[in-house]
Amino acid sequence: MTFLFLLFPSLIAAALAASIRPYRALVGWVNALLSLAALGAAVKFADHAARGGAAPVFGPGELLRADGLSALMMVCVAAVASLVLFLSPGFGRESQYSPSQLRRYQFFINLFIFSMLLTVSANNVGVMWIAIEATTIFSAMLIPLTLTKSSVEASWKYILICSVGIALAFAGTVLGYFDFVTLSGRAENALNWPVLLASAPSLHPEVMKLAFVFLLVGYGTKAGIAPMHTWLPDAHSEAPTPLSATMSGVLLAVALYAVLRWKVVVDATLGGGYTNKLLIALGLLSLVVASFSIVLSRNYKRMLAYSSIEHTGLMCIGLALGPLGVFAAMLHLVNHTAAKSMTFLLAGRVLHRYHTTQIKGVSGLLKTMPGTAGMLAAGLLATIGLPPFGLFISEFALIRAGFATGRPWLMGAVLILLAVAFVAVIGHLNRMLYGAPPEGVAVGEKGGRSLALLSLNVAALVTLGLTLPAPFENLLNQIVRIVSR
Amino acid sequence: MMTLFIVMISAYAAGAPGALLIGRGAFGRGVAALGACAGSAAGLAFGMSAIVSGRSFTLVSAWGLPGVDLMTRLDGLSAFFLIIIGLLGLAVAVYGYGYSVSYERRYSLRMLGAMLNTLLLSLSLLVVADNALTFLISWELMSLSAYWLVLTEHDGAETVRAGVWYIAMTHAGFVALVAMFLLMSGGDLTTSFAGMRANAAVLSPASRNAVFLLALFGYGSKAGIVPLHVWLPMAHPVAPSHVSALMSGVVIKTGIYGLVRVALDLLGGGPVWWGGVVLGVGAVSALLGVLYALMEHDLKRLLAYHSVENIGIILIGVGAGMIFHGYGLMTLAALGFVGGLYHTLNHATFKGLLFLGAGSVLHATHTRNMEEMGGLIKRMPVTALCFLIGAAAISALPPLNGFASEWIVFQSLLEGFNIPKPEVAMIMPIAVGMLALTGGLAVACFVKAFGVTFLAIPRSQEAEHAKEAPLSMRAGMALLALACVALGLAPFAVVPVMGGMLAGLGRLPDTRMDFTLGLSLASPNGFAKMSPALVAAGLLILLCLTPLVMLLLRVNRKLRVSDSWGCGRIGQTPRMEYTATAFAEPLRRVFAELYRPAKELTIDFHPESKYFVQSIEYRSEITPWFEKYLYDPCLWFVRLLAATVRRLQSGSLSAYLVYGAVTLLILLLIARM
Amino acid sequence: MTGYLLEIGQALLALLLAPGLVGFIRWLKARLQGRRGAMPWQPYYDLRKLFGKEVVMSKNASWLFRFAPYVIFATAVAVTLLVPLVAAPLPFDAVGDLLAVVYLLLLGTFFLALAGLDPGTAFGGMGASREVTVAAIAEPTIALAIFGLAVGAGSTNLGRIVAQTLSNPGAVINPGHLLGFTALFVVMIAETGRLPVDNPSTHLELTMIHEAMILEYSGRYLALIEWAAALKLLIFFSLLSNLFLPWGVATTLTPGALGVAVIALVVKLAALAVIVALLETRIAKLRLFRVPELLGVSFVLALLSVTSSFLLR
Amino acid sequence: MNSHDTFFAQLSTLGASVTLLFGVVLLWRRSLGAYIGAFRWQSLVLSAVFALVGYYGHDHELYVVAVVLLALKVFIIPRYLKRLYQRVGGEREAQPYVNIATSLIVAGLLVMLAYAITRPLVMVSKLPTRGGIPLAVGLIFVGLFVIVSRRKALTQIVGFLVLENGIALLAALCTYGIPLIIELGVFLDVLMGFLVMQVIVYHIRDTFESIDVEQLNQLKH
Repeated sequence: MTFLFLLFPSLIAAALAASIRPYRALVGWVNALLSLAALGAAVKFADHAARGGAAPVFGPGELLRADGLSALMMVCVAAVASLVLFLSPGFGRESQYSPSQLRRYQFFINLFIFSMLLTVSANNVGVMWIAIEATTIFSAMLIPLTLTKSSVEASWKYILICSVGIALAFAGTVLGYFDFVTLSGRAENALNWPVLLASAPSLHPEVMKLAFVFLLVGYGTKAGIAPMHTWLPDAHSEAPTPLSATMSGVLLAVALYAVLRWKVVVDATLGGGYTNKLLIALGLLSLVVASFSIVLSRNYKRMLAYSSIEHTGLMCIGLALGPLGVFAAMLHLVNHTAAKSMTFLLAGRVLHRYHTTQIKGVSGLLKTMPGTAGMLAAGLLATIGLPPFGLFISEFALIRAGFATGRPWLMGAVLILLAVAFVAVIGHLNRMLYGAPPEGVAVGEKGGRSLALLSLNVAALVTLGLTLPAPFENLLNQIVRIVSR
Repeated sequence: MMTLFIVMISAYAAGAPGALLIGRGAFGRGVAALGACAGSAAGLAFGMSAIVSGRSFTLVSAWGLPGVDLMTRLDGLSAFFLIIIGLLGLAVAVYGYGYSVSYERRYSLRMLGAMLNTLLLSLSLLVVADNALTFLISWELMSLSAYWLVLTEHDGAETVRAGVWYIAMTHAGFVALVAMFLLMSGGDLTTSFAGMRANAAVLSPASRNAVFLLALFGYGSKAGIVPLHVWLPMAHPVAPSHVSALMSGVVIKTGIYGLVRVALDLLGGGPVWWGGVVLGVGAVSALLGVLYALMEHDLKRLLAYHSVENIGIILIGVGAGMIFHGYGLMTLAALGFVGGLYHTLNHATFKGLLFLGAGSVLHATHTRNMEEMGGLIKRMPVTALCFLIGAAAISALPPLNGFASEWIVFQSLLEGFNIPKPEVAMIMPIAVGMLALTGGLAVACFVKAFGVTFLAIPRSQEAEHAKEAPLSMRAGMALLALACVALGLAPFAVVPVMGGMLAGLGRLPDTRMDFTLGLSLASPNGFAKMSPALVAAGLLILLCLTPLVMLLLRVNRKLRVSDSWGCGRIGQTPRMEYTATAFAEPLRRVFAELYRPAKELTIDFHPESKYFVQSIEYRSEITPWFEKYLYDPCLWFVRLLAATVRRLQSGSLSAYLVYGAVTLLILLLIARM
Repeated sequence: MTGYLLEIGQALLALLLAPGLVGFIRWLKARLQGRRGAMPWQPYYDLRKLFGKEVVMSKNASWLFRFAPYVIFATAVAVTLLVPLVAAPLPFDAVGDLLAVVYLLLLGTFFLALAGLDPGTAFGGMGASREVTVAAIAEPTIALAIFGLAVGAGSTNLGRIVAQTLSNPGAVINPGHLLGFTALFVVMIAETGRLPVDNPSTHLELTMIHEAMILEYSGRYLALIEWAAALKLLIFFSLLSNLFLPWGVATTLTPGALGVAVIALVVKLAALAVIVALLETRIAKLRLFRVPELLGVSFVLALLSVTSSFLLR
Repeated sequence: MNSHDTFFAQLSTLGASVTLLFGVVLLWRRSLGAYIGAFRWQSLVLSAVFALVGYYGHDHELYVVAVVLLALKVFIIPRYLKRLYQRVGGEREAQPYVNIATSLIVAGLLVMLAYAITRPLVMVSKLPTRGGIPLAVGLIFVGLFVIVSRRKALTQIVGFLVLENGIALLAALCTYGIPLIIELGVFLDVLMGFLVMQVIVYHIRDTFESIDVEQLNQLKH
């Protein structure tokens, strides 16, 4: 029942946006409020899971399922969704978009959100695949909201690379299913995750290896793991601000979730070693690529995108570091969601004021928009892992897990790469914050509402940096139990 | 006891948000200063009472937050550093009240006050931390608050650059420290230091060495040892002067604290070469620090380089102690450590004093360039006197505190002949030579600094119209000046206490007895005796006696004031004075090999005849050695890598797809193997 | 008690002898150069004359200018209280050791240099700059010489060193000892501003160091400074003589021994004076930037002396 | 294994190889029209293979799949492709990144690679259709290669569709097709994906006046 509350609001919202023409500000408000219902449902699931309750299932052939892992993802997705919907264009009278554009925006973003929610609540890995493919399609429609050369280019690269990747993931899924079928005949529910997992120990290692390669490369493309990350900086920097916030905040995490689901199954077949090796290799590669790309990046939105790649790589490494690592990675995922969605939205404000994405074009931010500047600084310092923000703790836990599992050299490398990114980001940040603002840029802060909303993220980050609420900790432990059995 | 601790913490903790909320105006500055004052006073009292009682006890274990359990414990060493923090914090807070007036409506006073309190809080937590997590968190908090303080006057490009350098260096150090603690604790950072001690004992020699080297790097980058010192001369000048005093006096000392804590306490000492490395690094830092200071004409940069020098001297003492420790000569080891730590305390006082003095000068003349100062001794007498005391102290002149601690360091080096191996023992005389040269050059440098800044005729309008600093600033300086004198006169009281304080760290004996409480300070096994107090008394008597005798002998007491004699030329202008550059010229020539000065002399003659010179312009700058030969290559390398990685993102869609396809094929093939 | 009296006594003796020593060297040099020269006791007259004259002070100078001479004089006298001139060990041994002596003299130099800068004339600055340069470069040698002596005697306290050397005369002729002596001799020349480092009898701005600094001084202040300079010379002479060849120094406080000690002291001082005088007539002044080389040589000598004293332990 | 099965095996393998052949043909032709034609024939064969598997595997769901596939990939999508092709102007694959001859060689290599890689699958599978599995994987690779090596947006779409076909073939051959509901969902996705791509291609045409992806390199670093 709760599943309906989780999934339907966004569908209704999409329908609303589609049916009411021309666009009215009312639609924006209603959709935003609707998203709260989904959030409530997600929280309910999370609470249930944290209490250690059995995972509820729903629908024909147990289509949907919400164990701890799904619940956490649901909360992240729903939270970011409602944040973004509340900060979407088209609330006030004036907006840089035309009504038709706003209508398109409202329609697709809600479908996008719906497909992400479906991904994380799907029980059947096939359905999961379909949903993820859907996220690509809907978001690709949104990127060229205003037709510019760069936005079109970005969307084309995005949809082509990701569709190919996802197609490969489907091949992987087929192979997994094939192995199951050859073992125990055809079955309707064979693609249901628990069933798959139950029969996993007796599957053929050779086949599962191949399957996992397809899946990792496929879903990894979507998750922005190097070297399949190349679409990410373009898409994230060219998409409308709310979309890039959602993509960077949760879409990557959702794709990573898919990888994780399969990792569990494959591990059950072959033991952890194999998948861990692959994840560490690609994760480290992503770290290298991302942190060095930040050093020379001239465009702040691209810088943020690269930092997302960096953190995805970090999470991959974390997932490969045993229970402690999984705990750290999941914590990191939540923190990163909070931080990145905020920083992208703030970057949008900066862009709106300065009309440039070049770092050197933005100066004296502290003078022109103190509030935004302060929060941007907080967000960026959080992303590079400074106390008292959550990412400090999670990165810390991750490193610790690495040392505990006897990988000091790997962790040394990670620490150094993080340091490189740290210095680079600080340098870029300072260049934006200080100095004299260019002439023609209005001085003074506007739009207190969004800042107020974003301060929720800051609050969350600080809370997670100072303490770990008991229910949250339980939830994470549940996840660890699910992932590393 | 407990109450004092709570008072300290809560005062800082109240001061920070208080300043943040009220911020501006006399009241806001007052709130900030009050929080800092109360906190540091409490800390001072706390440390005193603890160190005198000589007991070490757990303050609070596992307080605050689930998941992150902070553990704090106070032993002699922590108490000692608490005293340093308290003493300097007090002076700085008082001084800052007056100094930050000039920041009103120019820079964010809220940030300044809040961060100052945060910095003091994190420092105090840092030295009482009892597990790695607490230590690292407060370490990072300290670095950050210091970073924001450095960026206070953020509208200068120089300032921002300095900030980035500072945060980069300190973060590199932080990374090393994280790795070190993880190595030492086997992954669990919440284990108390006691547990870590036990754990470190069973580590393999290789990993013990790794821990030591990581510690040296991590703490060295904070302490500013050569070649990790580059951020000091950038960050200290641009920070507000009382912050510079705090950073130079206390923040960089946390590096020393950490090194002693880890190398001596947690690791329980190590092989002799550890000590050798520390000693060598110290000697080099001392010498290079003072040599670069000599060439500086920016008063605060000069002082910053002297911080490098004094960190070097401290490390010489510590290193000697570690060497002796390695040979099991425990009493001598104690002597070395006492020397180093005593100098830590002393440097905190006189360097703090000097930075505050420089701040007053800056406050009055609005320039840091010594070439535009002069004659200030008549316009700001109190500042001049305080600065003179500081200068004499840092030049290790008796009877001030610099002399007392350097004497002990010297003694510990002289005792080097007790080392069984002559080839090792031969390190000591060389160190003695370098230390002595450092001392001599320091004297030269501070003759320059004081003479050019305060004496003779003003070289600029600002200096001409300089006004004495307001009361609060003078009070802050006076406090530290008194501390300099007191610590100089009473080492016989301080040193035994420190001997007791070190007892037990790394199996050091309680050497309280070896350092007699008599008036004269004696090094162990009666190697040498010296009593600054009596020397001071003697000097004082003679200073009074001489005029008295002259009075009795009825010498001519007439005094006529007139022009100074200059080979018959009339009138004297500032341009005739000896400049700081000229003053340092002989030494620049002597050490030309190191400085590699780039000179350029442009003379343009009168068009008629070349015997009439219209103007002579002489410019000469020295090569910043480390930036050029160490850091530039590193940066170049990083940029190279970055440029290479950049090429991946070529913009060509097909290339992107190829990456994916190739990855897929490679992984598939790997999977088949 | 007698000990303390003796301390005072030897300080007074030093004060008394110092100008004479300077005068004696001047006279000797004059004779060696074939001039008649002033009588050895001429400096006493000079001092009296200076004390009689009024002070002319630069209007740029501050209180420091007037305070410095007293400090310089006081440090010199204080050192004479620490150095064993006629007897050892003395009660003040525990007050200051060799390091204290060196740094006290450095304190004097510090104030002298500042006083040189105070009037703001080019000469003063030049002198100060050169003085501190020489002093700084001389430091390591002194420290190493101390190191050598300390290693030999097992202490840096002068009394102990003297006693130790007296107890085993063989030590005197060991190479370390001799090298140390030579090194300290060179340093003495640099510190007391004798040829070839500085020419005490010149007022040519290209060459002068000490004289340039005190150019602005006159009257009683000049007298004090001159006297202090003479004391410094005497101190270094007696350090050289009593630390390296301590025969004659009284170890028992009997009048006889003391008498012998005084005579021995005078003889040694005279001997060193002769050596210095001979040197100064033989060699010319070095260029300022050759001085570091000279001191470098002395540093090497000191290092060798320490090494040998290590190896011969 | 009885004769009935061997016949089925040979048929399926034949179908698979024909499908792959059309993929290779794609590499050989130049004009976009020919591309679309090749794709259409390939889809036709593919649906035939589905029907075949359905018949021998006694799985009636597969008939449905075959029909949908027929409708979708033989009629609907090619029609849209045609219109697209006419709208954006018949630009030829003038010079692909990799010339024809090399492309064909590479395709051969890829198929051999597929054989090497899918060895375990063939070992594991007990189905008579297992012989075609390597060909299916080979088709996937060929599809990838088409996307990578051609520079017209339209060609890339076709390549993507071929890739999809390869996966579908794989599903048919090694598992007699995945559950119907999923299969239908997949088809839906394929359709929507195709439509979106088409829209974006129009965008490209509007903003860049050509659909040569060569010029899509403004965003870099």
